[in-house]
Amino acid sequence: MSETALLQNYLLVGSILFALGLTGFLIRRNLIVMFLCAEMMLQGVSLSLIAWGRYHNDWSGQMLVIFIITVAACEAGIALALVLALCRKSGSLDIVNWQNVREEGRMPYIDQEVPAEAMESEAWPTLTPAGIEPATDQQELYRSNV
Amino acid sequence: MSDNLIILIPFFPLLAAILIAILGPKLLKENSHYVTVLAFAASFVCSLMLFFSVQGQVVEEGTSFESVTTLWTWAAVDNAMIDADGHSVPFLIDVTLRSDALTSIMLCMVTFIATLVAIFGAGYMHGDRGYWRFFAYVSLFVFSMTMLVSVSNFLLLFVFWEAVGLCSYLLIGFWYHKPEASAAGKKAFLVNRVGDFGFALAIFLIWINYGTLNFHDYVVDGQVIIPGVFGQMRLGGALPYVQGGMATAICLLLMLGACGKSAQFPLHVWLPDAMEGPTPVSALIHAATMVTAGVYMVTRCTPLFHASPDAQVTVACIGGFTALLAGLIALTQHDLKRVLAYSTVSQLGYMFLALGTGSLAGIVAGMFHLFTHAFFKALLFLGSGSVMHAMGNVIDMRRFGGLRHLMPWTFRTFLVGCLALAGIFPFAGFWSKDAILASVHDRAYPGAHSHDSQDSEHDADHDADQDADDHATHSVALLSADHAGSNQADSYTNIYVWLYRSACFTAFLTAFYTFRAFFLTFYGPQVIPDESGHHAHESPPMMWIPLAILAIFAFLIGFVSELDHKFAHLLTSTPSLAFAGMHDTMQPGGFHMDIAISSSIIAVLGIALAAFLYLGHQREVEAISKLKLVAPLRALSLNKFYLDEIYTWAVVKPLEFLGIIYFWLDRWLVDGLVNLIGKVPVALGSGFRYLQTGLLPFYSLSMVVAMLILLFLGQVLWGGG
Amino acid sequence: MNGCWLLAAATDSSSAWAELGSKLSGTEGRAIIGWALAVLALWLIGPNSSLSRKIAGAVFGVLGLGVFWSFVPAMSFLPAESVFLLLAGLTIFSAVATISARSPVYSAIWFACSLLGTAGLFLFQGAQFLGIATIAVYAGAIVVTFLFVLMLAQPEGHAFFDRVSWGKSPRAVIPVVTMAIVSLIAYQFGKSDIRNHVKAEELVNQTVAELAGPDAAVRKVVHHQDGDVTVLEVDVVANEEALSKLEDSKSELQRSIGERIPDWSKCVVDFHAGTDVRTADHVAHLGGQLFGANLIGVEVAGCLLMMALVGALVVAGLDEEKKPGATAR
Amino acid sequence: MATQIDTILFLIPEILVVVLALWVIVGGAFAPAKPFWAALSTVALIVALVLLSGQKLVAGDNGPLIVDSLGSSFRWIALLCGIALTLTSTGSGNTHSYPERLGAILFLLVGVMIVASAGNLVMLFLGLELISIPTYMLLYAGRADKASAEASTKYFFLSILSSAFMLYGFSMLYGMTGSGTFSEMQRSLATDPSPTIAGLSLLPLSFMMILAGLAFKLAAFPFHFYAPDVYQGTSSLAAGVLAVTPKLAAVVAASRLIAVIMPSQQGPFLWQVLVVASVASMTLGNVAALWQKSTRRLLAYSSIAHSGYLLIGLAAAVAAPQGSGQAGISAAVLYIMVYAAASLGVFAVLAAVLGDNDEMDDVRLLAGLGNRAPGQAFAMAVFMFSMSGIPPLAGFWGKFSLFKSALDVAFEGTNQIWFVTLVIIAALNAAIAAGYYLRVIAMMYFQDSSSEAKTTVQMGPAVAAYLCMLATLVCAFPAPLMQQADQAAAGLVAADDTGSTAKLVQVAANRR
Repeated sequence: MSETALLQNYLLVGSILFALGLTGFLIRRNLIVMFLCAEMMLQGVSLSLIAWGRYHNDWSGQMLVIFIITVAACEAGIALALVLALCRKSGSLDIVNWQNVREEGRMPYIDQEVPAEAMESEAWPTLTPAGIEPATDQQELYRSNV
Repeated sequence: MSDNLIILIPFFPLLAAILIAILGPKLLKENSHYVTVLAFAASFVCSLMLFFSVQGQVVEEGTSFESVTTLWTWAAVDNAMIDADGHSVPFLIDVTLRSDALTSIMLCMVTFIATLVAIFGAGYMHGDRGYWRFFAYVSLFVFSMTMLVSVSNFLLLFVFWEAVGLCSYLLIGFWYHKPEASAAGKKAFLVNRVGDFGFALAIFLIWINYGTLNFHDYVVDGQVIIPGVFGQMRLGGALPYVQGGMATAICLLLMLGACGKSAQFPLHVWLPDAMEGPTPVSALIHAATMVTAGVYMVTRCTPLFHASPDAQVTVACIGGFTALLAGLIALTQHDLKRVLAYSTVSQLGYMFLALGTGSLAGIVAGMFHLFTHAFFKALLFLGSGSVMHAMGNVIDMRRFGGLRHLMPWTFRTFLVGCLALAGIFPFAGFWSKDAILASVHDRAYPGAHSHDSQDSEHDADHDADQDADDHATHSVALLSADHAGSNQADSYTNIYVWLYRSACFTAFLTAFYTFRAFFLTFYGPQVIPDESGHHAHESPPMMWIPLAILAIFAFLIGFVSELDHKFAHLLTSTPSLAFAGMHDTMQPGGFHMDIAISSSIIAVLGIALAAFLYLGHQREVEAISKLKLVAPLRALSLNKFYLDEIYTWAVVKPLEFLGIIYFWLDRWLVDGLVNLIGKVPVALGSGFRYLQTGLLPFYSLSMVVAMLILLFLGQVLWGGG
Repeated sequence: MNGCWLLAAATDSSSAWAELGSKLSGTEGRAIIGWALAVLALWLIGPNSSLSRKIAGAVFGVLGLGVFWSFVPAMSFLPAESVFLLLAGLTIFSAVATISARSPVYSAIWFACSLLGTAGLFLFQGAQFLGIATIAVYAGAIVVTFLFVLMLAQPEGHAFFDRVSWGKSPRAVIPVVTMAIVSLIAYQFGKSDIRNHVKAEELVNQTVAELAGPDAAVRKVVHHQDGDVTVLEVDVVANEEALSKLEDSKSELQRSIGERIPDWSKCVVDFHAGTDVRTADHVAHLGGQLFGANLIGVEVAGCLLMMALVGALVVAGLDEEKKPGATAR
Repeated sequence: MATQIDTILFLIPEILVVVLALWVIVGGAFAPAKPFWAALSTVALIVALVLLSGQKLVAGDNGPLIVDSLGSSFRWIALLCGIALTLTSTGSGNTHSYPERLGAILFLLVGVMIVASAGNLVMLFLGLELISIPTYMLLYAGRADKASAEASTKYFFLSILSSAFMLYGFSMLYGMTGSGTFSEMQRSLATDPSPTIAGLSLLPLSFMMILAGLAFKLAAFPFHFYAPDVYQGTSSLAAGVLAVTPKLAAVVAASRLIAVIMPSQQGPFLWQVLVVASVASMTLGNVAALWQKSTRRLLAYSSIAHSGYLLIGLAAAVAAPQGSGQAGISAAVLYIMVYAAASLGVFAVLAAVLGDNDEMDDVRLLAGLGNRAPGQAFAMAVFMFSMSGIPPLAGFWGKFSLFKSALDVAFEGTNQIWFVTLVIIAALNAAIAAGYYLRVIAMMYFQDSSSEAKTTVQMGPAVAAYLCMLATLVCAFPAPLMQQADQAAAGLVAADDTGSTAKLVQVAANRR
């Protein structure tokens, strides 16, 4: 199989992965999804590096990918802690919550219209109740999901 | 010996500044002035010794003399630039001081005035909260100024140029609790920065074109390694000066720097505001130190300007226009210090006009005026300070008057200063102003003087004898230069004719406004403002004795210097003035009897008009105009009134009107432009601020978009890659 | 320019259409079409789109991918090609699903799928260790941890901000920007000498396969122009015998290349003996590289992990200690 | 090929600092006494400096490291900055998690030192990450309130985005050259005009992407957006860290990657982009700073402007003909030294004066500082004057040599209009910058503070500020510094025929 053809195919996949990750990073608002999209960009980079390494018959590409994975793990650790801290402070994972430090006099971005929840018409099976209905434990209902 | 002297002169003020800064707040306090005065006096003595040593050397060695003292290497890079021949030129900045005629004259003047101002200041500032701070600043200021005139490198010149600006900022804003004072300090600093920007660019252009920033040749083992900008190799004609557009660009940028520091149109706006500082500071800034820096720099760079007639005529025009403008504005001012401030601007314009003639006579005249002006302007400012001191810091001329009996010493010395400024024979101002007018006249009517004036013919012969050998050696260069220059020069002659006329008119204005201020202050009924309390009195001897000394000098210095053209001969021994291309414009100090007489008449006319309008009559005008409304009787008064009115409407009002127009032009157009320059960045900033939304995805999108746009520009538009 | 073109279209529509066709099938045209299709697809496949829009988006996406793939040569060996296409398709589909899934939990799971695809692609390239490491580290550790955090932070599973972007314009602008990068890179592959190169490489491959059979494999082909002569340097992993056989058939190969590729009518082929990283002891070599030449890098990575650990502890732990009363929710 | 004992010996200062960092982090858990750990770190950093100065720079096979005077200069600067930062750290931010923060600073210094001597892409990448990861934590930990959480978030996400870009650029550069080692990359690009796959010209894209990563570290246009928000939201110490250390790394990495490896093939594209970025950065930074009321935000904009200045040097180095690009790099090195001293000093003064009240950073809080804390106010004034480039202070020399290098390029060839415009705009910018620097000085000296209460000056940051002031004042005599920068750059760019002029300067030195 032609090495050049292989290389070009891989580079194309890599660039698409990189661009999709970038798209997600820019479009999405969920902190965790943004981070995953950044990781996807790194995957695109890794694919091109591997392809080039194979093409050049050289180890540096793979070395760099190994270290990219390591660094990604480090960043994931920090991101995890940071996301938790942010979530505790603002109550949600929305990045738009974090625009308080900005140029004086500049209006913040506020969602003009919040889309309605797309309700799926869910048809749950109904069963005829048998026996005595158990007493609901109020404490259980309102307990934290954590 | 001159090596040590040139180091000692700036050293004393620096030492004083450091001593006062360290010991001032705790130890010296009210005695700080001793240190400063002693240091300045020592500096002055050294300057005098240097002066005589230079003079001796000049006599001994012939026409051109310089001596360069190197202290240490400040900045050095091995391979700073590759020149046209492929040799790499090292970048080397030594801290070097030079002693030549120009420097020694400037040093004497600066240190002398500074000494007297310091003595005066000790009396004036007595009891001020920041007494020691004042003297520390003044010492630093004088140190910077002495260094400015004695360094031998453009970069160092720039450094002390900035240092002088900084000190002036500190001194003008000395009473920083007054909002006007701190605003004025800021204004001075910022306007100066605009000029400095030009100067900095000029320095870079010089570096690019000449490969060095040194004035002198860099010599190792008797061999010239890096020829300096004003070194013997270039002055002697062995290496060319850059000509054409580049020369003009350098000179105009230098001129921008000089405009900032020497308060020339359109950067003169800071100087009148700088009156907010203590009066001794005004005297120091206006007479001896800061404003003279621009004139000094242009004089020092004469060879550069010589290479560009366009730049010279620009200098002359700026100078002439500033002189006229400031003179007209000064007519209508009520504030005594402001009148003097505008007169300083006007006189500086005169100096630039002279420098702009491009002839040796003109340059000598300009420097000569700088020299004499320092004495009488210091005198006038200190005099006004003395008045201010007595009047409880009131300086508005409408609120006091008739002080001649109250303050006899101030009155007498002030009169001397006024006469000198107006240019009355034989006061100092007369000689220098006449020299300027003569040089402009020569430039405007080339060849006229040899027919008109026997006297000047005689002088020219006299000079020719002394410089016979020079003429012989350079006669060929002289002829060719003359020939080449004549075509160029002719096209500008008309401009110089108009400049000459405007200069004559300015002379009239000078005499008029000077004496208007004088009469308003010292004549008429005695009026004393409330602020002075009941003890308005003559200033203490510590203040009037410097005035008296300055008055003596203002009276004598012009005459003494002009005697036998001593000043001119000494000054022309400065290397940058005594070079081959300059000798075609020799014959310095041509004394023109006709011009002298006509200018004297003009000055006397101005004084007479001022006397006529302001010596007593003025109040009558008001009184009569009031009477006319109430009871239109008293024919005698009425007649007088008509006469006055005619004079008023025919002469004073148009002039006042013109003055007002110029004042408003100044206030709105020029200040407005300057403010506009200040506002553009601010407006731009608000645009950029708009992008800082605080929204992270927006930031990242902007980053990516901008990156791709840059890539696109680079790939498609600039066709790179 | 455009106006002229429109005028021509009005007067002589058939030739104008032909011109348009040739323009669009040219390299620039295809790059732009692919770009536009991809942008359209991403615009349609938003988290909040209806099913019909998503399907339309998927169609456009496939068309766009097809256009992009027209820039790169198809690979010759069919089964391998299909495996590659399968893995690439899985990766790209999962990636699109990641950025367009409405629920972040689904996003994370799709991301894990995309990682599986990537790992497969790594394996396909012969990078076994990295394939496994990707699955172990990413899919096994990172994604699972994030799923855990997601459950912790957003237990209800969906929130309005997962369905909208920050305003209307970004959804239209961002795909334009990002797909430009893909289009730019794909466009680079459309250059004539790369096409020629690939053609020549196929010929070389064929020749080697015919002559030496399974004994030899072409490692790498590089070409450069020497005046008007094209020099092809071929690295072959082969024994002495096969190499000499190849040397003998060189002139015929050169002739056939010259015939097939008009630009390269003068052509010189040089065979060199090459090596291959994809040996049996691949992982051993990798380890040797990692702990030999890159030992310092490993140490630095150790520091990095240490710092990340401490940093995560500090960032996560600070708040609670500062305000002991506050609970997690 | 395997790592040799020489390489380990070469890394002794780094190893010392890493050990120190671990000690601080682990030991700090048991005895969290600020002064002790700060003193220990300072002493250890000085020891590392001594060790570093004892090293002989022997070129040779040093594995993934480059041993040259550029690297060693930056290691010096990193350690010196480390001393200032360590001292500053005692005053800024709350006492909580102090040992961890100190350890983070030390790790970050190691990162800078690794970048300074990195010889391949792997080391460069790891070094840059070793700077970033402690920074994420430092940005958050000093204050741990909403603002600092926001600052940390912004920096974190934009930083991973930019490092993804940089890595993509690395991958393309690697592909184009076929090697991950700088020296071989340079050789490959210089000798082979059509590298590997003919005509696949990914180099411009690669350059832009690498620039994205490095310019983000520099906070240069168009990657500057985070800077104002992040500086404002974090503590003085973290802002000081952010203002200096990533820039140091970016300058040295850019000198190695962009100025040396890239320029041979790329025509005018590279330096044109750099010139545009430079002009935009300094103009934007300066004009936006005129509006600011928050001190740290103002300083952020000022740091953007300074990045613009640094880019002048890089642009000049790239645009200069082959082998003569050292003037630009030397100027950039000089500038970053001078900038680091002033910038660290400013933040040290802020830390000394404000203490752990990091959320208060209105410029008006500095009013009357001239009376309340005269020493600190004077130091601040010196830094402000230096940054605005008033001669003869250090900042002036930095600007001077940058302008000189740009003008040299301008008058050497066909690029005249670009570089002359660049210098004019830069000079105008210096005038604009004076406006806001002067405002701070005026605020300190010419305005009375609202409260007459005497400010308590924090000991550690105050000492740091004085040290930085000393450095700034000493740099007013820049000859040795210039020589050092020149030497550093000369090691990087192979300059031809330097003998004659070196001799000349030698003669001149001997004469005195």
